[in-house]
Amino acid sequence: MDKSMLQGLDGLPEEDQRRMAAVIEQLQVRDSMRMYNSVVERCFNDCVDNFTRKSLQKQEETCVMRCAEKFLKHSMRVGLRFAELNNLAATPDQSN
Amino acid sequence: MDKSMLQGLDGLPEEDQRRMAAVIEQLQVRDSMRMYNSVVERCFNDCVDNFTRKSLQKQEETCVMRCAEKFLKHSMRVGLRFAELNNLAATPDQSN
Amino acid sequence: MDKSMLQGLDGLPEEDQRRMAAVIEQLQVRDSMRMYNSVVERCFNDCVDNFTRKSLQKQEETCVMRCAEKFLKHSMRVGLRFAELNNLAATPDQSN
Amino acid sequence: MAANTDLPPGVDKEQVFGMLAMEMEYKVELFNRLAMACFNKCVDKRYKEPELTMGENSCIDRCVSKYFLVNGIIGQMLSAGQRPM
Amino acid sequence: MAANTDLPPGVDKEQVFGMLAMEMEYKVELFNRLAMACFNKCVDKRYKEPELTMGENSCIDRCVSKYFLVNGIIGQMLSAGQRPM
Amino acid sequence: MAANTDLPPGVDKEQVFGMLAMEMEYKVELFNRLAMACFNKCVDKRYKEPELTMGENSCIDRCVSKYFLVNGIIGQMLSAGQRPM
Repeated sequence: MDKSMLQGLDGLPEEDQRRMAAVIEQLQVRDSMRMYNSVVERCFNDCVDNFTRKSLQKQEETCVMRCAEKFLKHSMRVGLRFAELNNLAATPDQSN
Repeated sequence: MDKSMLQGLDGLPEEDQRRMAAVIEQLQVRDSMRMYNSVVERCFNDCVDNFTRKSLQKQEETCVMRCAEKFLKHSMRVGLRFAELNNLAATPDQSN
Repeated sequence: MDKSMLQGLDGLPEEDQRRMAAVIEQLQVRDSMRMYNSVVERCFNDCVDNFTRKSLQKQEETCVMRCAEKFLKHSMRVGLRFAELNNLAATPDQSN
Repeated sequence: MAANTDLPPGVDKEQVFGMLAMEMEYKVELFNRLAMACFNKCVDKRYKEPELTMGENSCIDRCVSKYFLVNGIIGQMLSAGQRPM
Repeated sequence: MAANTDLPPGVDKEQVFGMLAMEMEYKVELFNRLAMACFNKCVDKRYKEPELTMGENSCIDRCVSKYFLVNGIIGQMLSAGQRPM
Repeated sequence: MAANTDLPPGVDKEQVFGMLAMEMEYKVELFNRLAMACFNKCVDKRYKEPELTMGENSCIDRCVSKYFLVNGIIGQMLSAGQRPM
């Protein structure tokens, strides 16, 4: 979730901004949790396919670490592009 | 979401019905949002596969519009059938 | 959802424990609902593929019942293993 | 899952609200999963035209009907077994 | 979907909060679905290295752009038709 | 992600409730995704019988174990890097 989602709060009185910030923080925590759960799910599904033992094999572990690393870098890049386009769309004069 | 979900509220006093209606409206708004996000996801996934340029090609655009149109018509039809069967199931004497 | 999720509540006063228990119960109800919806979705998707009639064929019905049975047994087994590992992870001295 | 609005004296009204809200949520989710399943089973993903064909329309009607039947079978199994999920 | 914070006198503040919270939720979901779609379309699932390649990076940039365009097209269709979803 | 119930004086009780509720929600989601993943990896979708076979059962046990290990590896990576997600 990015900062650009806070736009539109400037007009509100301070107390309301605080309240809104709390709502946003809750959404962010929930969102991080989901992100965390979804990277685990994704990397498990893509990297682990052998169930003859209950411990991870070396190459599964390597795969999981690269997968998570890539996933996070991907999320950050998408976040940057998303914020740019989202800000663009939020500027009324350029919205069409 | 359809009207038939409101059944069972008739017994409540007016103020409670209003409160319940507010809960329902919130669910409906959230549901429309999800529906909107899911039609976009679906039509993007089914229609866009070329990433050599950052703008949409003509045939991708056509595909997206047909896809969204079909998706909405599908949702409406499912909604009608759903309501019929849901009402049937809610009539106690015919529920077995 | 299993009992082991209740750990960490012991330190709270009784009234707060009750409040927390209510939150947990709500999560459990919502979770059962989702589980129910997801077993229906899964077994429908895996077992029903013929849409020339609007009633279920005998072998579809058999497939659905076995699927649901397996799904529930699977969930219970996963629940047991999950609780074991979750309790292990929650014991601070053994967490590394 | 039917809501009971004829309350016996001691029952908390908040609980009833909670149950009704849960039931709505349940039906919304049922609808969404059903709609997704029937779209996948019935609609041609090449999107050659914006209209649903006759074949797609009757497939959808049967699909909704069958989804409800599956829902009912599994519901009965669960309430018969009284298994907690 | 733009939030209006210049309230006309009679409008309930709680409703505005509700709408703002909804809009956040909408954007979080949009972001999550977009991220998932672009990961599927652009990233090599063999994970030979922990870095995104140049090809993957430019695919991601174009993917985000195209997703927004699809979002816009469908948004216009819906608001033009005024169809309730 | 461990909840701390020994509160230092200034800490808001509401926040603790919020955190505990979040942690429950996190575990419910972890459980659901894990269960789905292991069903997909381990259970034969032809449903020839209503019982889990011995092979399926031991696959499930190992699958849950491996899922926890993956969860742990990624958790360590994230807390080591201190990257905000």
